[in-house]
Amino acid sequence: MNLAGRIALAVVIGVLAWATGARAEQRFPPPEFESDYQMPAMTTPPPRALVWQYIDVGVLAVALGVAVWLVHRKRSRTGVLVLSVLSLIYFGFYRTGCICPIGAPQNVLFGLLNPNYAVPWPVVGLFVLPVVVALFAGRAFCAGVCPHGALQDLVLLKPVQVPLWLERGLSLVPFLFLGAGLAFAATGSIFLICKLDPFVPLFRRHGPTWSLLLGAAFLLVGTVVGRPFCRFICPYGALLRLAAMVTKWRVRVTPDLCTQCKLCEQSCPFGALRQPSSGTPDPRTLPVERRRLLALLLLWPALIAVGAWIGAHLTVPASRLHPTVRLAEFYLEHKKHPKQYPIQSPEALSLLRAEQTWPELQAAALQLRHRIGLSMKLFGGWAGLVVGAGLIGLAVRRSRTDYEPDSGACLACARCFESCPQELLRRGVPIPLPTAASAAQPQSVVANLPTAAQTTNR
Amino acid sequence: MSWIPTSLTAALRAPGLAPLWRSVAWVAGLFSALIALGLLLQQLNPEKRDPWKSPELLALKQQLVSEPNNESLKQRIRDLDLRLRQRHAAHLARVRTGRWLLLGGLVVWVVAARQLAALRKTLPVPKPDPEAEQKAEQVAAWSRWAMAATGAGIGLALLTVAFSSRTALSPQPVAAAASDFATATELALNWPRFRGWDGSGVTLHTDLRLTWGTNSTAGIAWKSPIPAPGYNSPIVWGDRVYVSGGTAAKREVFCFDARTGALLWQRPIERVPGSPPKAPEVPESTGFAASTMATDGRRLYVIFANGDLAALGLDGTPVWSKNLGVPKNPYGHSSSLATWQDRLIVQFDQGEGEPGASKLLAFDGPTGRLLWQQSRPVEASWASPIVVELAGRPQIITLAKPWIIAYSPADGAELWRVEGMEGEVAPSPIAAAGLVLAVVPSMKLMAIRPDGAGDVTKTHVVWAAEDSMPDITSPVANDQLVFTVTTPGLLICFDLKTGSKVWEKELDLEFHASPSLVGNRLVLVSKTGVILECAAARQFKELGRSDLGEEVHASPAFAPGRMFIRTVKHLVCIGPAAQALAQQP
Amino acid sequence: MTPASPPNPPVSRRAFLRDGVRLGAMTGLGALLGLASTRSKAKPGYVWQIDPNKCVRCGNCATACVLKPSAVKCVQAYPICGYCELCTGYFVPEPNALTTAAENQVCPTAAIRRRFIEEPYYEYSIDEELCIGCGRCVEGCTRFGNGSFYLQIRHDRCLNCNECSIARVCAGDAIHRVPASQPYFIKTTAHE
Amino acid sequence: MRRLVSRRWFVGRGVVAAVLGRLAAVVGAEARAAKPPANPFAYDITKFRTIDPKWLHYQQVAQFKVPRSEARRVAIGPDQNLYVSAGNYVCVLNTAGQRLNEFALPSPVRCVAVAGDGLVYVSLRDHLEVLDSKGQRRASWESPNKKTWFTGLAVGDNDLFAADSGNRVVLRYDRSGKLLKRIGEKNPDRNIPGFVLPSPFLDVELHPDGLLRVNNPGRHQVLAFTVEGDMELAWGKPTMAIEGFCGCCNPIALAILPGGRIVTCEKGLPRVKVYSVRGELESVVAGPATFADNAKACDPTDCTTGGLDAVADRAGRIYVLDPVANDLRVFARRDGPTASSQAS
Repeated sequence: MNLAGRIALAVVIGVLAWATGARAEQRFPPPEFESDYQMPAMTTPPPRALVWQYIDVGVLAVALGVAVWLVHRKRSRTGVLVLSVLSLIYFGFYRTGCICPIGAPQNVLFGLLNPNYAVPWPVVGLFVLPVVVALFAGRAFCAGVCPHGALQDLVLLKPVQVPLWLERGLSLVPFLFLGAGLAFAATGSIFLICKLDPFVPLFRRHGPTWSLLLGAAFLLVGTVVGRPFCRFICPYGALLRLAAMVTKWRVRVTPDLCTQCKLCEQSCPFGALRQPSSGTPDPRTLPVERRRLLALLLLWPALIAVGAWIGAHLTVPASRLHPTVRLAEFYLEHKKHPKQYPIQSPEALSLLRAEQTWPELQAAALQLRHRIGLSMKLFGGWAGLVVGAGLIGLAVRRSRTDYEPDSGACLACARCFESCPQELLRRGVPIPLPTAASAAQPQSVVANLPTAAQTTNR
Repeated sequence: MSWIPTSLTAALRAPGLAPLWRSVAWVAGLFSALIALGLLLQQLNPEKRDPWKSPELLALKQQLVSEPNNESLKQRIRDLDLRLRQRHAAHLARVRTGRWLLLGGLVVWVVAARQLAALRKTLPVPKPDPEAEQKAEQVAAWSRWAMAATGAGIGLALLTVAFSSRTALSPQPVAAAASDFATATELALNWPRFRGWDGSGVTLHTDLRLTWGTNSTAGIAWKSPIPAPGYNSPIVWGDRVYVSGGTAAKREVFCFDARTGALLWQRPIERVPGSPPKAPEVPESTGFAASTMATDGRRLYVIFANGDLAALGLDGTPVWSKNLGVPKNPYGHSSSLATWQDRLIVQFDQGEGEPGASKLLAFDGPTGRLLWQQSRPVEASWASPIVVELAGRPQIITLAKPWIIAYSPADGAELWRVEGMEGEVAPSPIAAAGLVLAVVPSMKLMAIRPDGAGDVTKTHVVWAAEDSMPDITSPVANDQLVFTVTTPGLLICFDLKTGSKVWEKELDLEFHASPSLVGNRLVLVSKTGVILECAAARQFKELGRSDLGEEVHASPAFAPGRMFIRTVKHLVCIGPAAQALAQQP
Repeated sequence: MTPASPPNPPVSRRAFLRDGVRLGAMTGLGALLGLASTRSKAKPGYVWQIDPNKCVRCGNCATACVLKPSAVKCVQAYPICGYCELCTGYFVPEPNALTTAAENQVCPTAAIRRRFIEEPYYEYSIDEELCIGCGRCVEGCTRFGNGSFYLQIRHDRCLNCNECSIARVCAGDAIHRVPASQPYFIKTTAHE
Repeated sequence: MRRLVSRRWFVGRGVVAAVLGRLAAVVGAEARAAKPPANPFAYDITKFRTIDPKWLHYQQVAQFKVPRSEARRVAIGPDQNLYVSAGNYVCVLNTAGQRLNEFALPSPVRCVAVAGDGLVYVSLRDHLEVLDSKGQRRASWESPNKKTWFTGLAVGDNDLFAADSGNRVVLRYDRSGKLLKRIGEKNPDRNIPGFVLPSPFLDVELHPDGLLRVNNPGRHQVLAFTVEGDMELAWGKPTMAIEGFCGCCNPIALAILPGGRIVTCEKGLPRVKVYSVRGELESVVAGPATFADNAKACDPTDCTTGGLDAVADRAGRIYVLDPVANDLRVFARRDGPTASSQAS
């Protein structure tokens, strides 16, 4: 009998003891049977044992370690691929989702703000570990540990490049989604991030039709667009992106000399690879850029204010996501335009409850709406902040001497390694021979080498 | 793990395998697509498969209720039930396996497609790009716009959401508005309108002394003068008694203390918007205040012959007032008011049946707003409407020549109608034992089943008893017997079920007041003020009489331990004297 | 240039900035952990459960769960069961006969087993494979009986979603997180 | 070319799925917007909630609150005063609901009965106490049984009958507290079926004909026993229809009208009915519409919180105690032969 089983038994015994405890003697006796009838006990199959949650955290930690090793030391795309398959099987299809690091931020915030929900340690672990790793070694979690990422990565067959400007524009969405998710979780309205998760239903092979279809749609788009969810939706990804921006060890195409052969240019399906750009600005455009930057800096607070203002006006619709407020509104609506609901229908029963507990319900709803209004203002402010920061980020000029991944956007999938001749040389892997499809290719490489040398000597 | 995968991948990516991978990918892809489609269809309408929703099964079970001993029917139910549940189980199993198959198919497809893609992968052919920098600038500019656009777009979307949503949720209490009227129990325990809460003249307060012999005033608790004339009957709410009175000069409402008879307040109804400056001519026989007031337990309502309609608080404070126009009515308006929930119901019949003249109106009690009105195809009438719960629905029953019509108080919709009213319709309808009883003046008594719809003259008249019938007073009934008394004093008792006459009795008295029932005692108050008490039984038996020595035209009102009678000059309270009352609850 | 060579000045400034931010982030996470530790005293976590005293048997449990059939099942609290011959949880409001025939059963999936114990007592037990958690039997038992039938989330089936989709639509607001150490409500109604 | 085809194929599938998704979403939305479908799982008893007026021969003439909370049972004394057991008290009310007196007891009072000589017999859960009319404690009688659960009392001129739900038996004491008989225990030889009590609602009344009337809720019957414990007759049948008793356990309480007709109280569908001595339904005093709170009490908590109790006075008025609303309602016959006779 395994540990889980033993714990299960313990729980059952505990429950029964609790059940047949203090109040039992009050119970009106059941019939005394003359036949030797033994009254069966109510079975109470226990939930997934606690150890398993700690085991999950352990597995996560190990997987993260392996991922970091594979990306930074071993620099093996194959390895990452294998790891992601394993993660997909364990975290995805075996553990079927909840609670996963993507949803964890909600639990953490909810736990901090809600007196009768204390965040369990495993959840804290799930939340913190990937962030810490990202702070030091980039988004190793996204690379090969997150089942969502793994799934999309596996179905990516014919990557098409999303234009960089679109990429940047859409990169705002995850931050806003994160803000919204947290704003709603903080007030206990709804765990939006979990509600809208497209892949967990697939892992469970169960779920409402719409979310199954959503997942399918994401996967289909994912066959040609690299990891659409990770790049343009995933709120936890946004968090990791922030962390990875300041990461200590960045993911590089190659630790060796970059010959600027441009072979890796197309190799990143996630639009994370950036071309070299001379840090020295063009004197003609420089004043324009300076002014733009200044203007944006001045505009920033205004943006935040506008956001907060919009947020404030979102209070009413937003609060409807909270069941209590929704019921209160439904009740009032019903009072205004009465409607006959069928006997014992959920609507009728909810209205009955509202009727019986109206004053308390009203008070609760109003208080909730107040709190939700607050969090909506904050969300709006955050949105303004994000937009402003994004624009400013674009306005400052970065200088890159080599082809290298944008440390925030890079998912550390290790694809680009394979495309770098230097890297292949270093690892002693044979450089793929030119196929008939591209005859002109070797010259081009050779042709580029000297120019590369010049640029480096400049 | 370094070399195994690489060599493995190398092996799998032998160019020769391309066709194989392609065909595998196609097969697996099509397979998955089909399964997915199948599952989708299964997922889209599961209801069809839920055994508990099968209309066929439900119908069969319904049928079984009507024919409980139909063995073959039972067998059919059992077979169908089994079949449905087996189908349900099969469906679940199918979906379960389908999901695994889909998963498998997709795995194969992904593997094959990846191999295919890998085989097709060719090294890129990068060309030196002289204007890379300019391009970068271009992209940077576009990026700014893209980002701004995203922000703006989302902001606008949120704004539209924000300003397209309204809410009713506010700190004000709403439940208060819900019950701005007395409950049925309250109404039943009081005397809120002409002849009691349901207009039947039956009181629930049965423990009271009605007569005390002829040559004393022992039974009279108190007797107070009413400052203004009026033929309307008193109404009672709590320990207050209300009557109205009026002359061409002035029309008023009077409030008396039920215990002591003290006149607590009187409120003239004046400056009514639209009221005719000069009061109309009305005959002495009805006067200005023939209609009895009504209350919904929160407000008092009063109407006068000049068409003035007013609502007062229970303490006399004016709430609203309006004029309905002077009714075209040879004797002056005398239909009494009725209420339903917080609504005031006014039967306003006039003229010789010209279209649109006669109306039934419903006003919102708190505001006086007209909620609905129905024009009635009838001539002027003097009967009062009753509002009662019959056949499981609230009904307003109205009498007028030539129609008996029932309306729904909620929206004024006509429920049913019966033809046959004739003459000058003054007696009011009553409801007893689920039947509606209507007197056709001095001709007949009709009993109608109130569960019909449309013109039910042919179908729903249970019985009609032709006999000498009242022309002023209304009938009264318990759930076995009906009693009618004519103006010249012929008292008749009918069997409620059959309409057959049980007995009749010539009384040497004249009656304008309608009879009342106190428990199993019938109470009649004669025009000369004689209170006659007799058994409401299958034989006539006089239980007692007393004399008020004053003319009486109005019907009595009742309260716990007391009866109130309006004489031409006074309001009289029959019952234990005030100090005796003090001990009572 | 080689990786070993010192990076150009602007980069180093950036590097310094990055180190600073990273340090801030780490301290932030540390603070979060501290806060969490004060709040969560090694809580064994939570599971969703139905409070039978708030449950109004609206039928959402059968339809709203992400699982089909639902993870909510009817349970039988034998100690408070009356073992009635006429079980209003087993029979339809007006049973044609007190037999196990389909037309008499209230359960849409025939998930209740009726077993004769001794005159006049019958045992009623739930077959969870068949039960869909619609609560019709619970309504009958609660309305007329001792309420020994009641709905519970069965944790051998429940996926413990972070966002329970039944709780969101529960007409009685009966579904909440409970400590995983006491994952079930055990009815012990004193009959008074 | 194949590659293009295959890509189109991907894209095509994507579009199809998206379209289907939208369709599903729209359909779902409409389904939600349209008027709600009847709950397929509804356990519908609405038609039993309304009562055919032809049975309603009684009307409510008064209603008053019980001055103490947790009212359980009501009895009427020879002085025609009401004795209501509520919480740890016995409240003495006149028929108008005014509190005349009040006796406090150490623990919750299950039921109460008043003897002709004014002695008040009170049952706490597991023993009986005898009070005089002033509430002074005269005696305390223990029960012979373990897990005793008294739920019914009746007192005659020289006997006291106590219904013990816990042991499913009616105990007959003499007025000095001596146990004389155990009545109603299962006994095939005397063909006594035994009481079936899914929940503790065993009541006993002493009928003018000298027989006891005891309800057997699990069997939906009213039984008549001689004081010697012989079963004389039994009537009542299980059905939701008005003339029978429904649910798991009904009737739950009895009262005797002057003239011997029997008043029965039911829980679940709270109903108070009048039966002839033979057990034919004569009239319905009041139904679920009247006891709305009580009817609701069965949901969401279970039905053992509901229940009613009734007594009848000399004038034939029926006083119904609703423990949920914690009030008493007074009913009198519409065509009352009784109504004229003065009460109190």
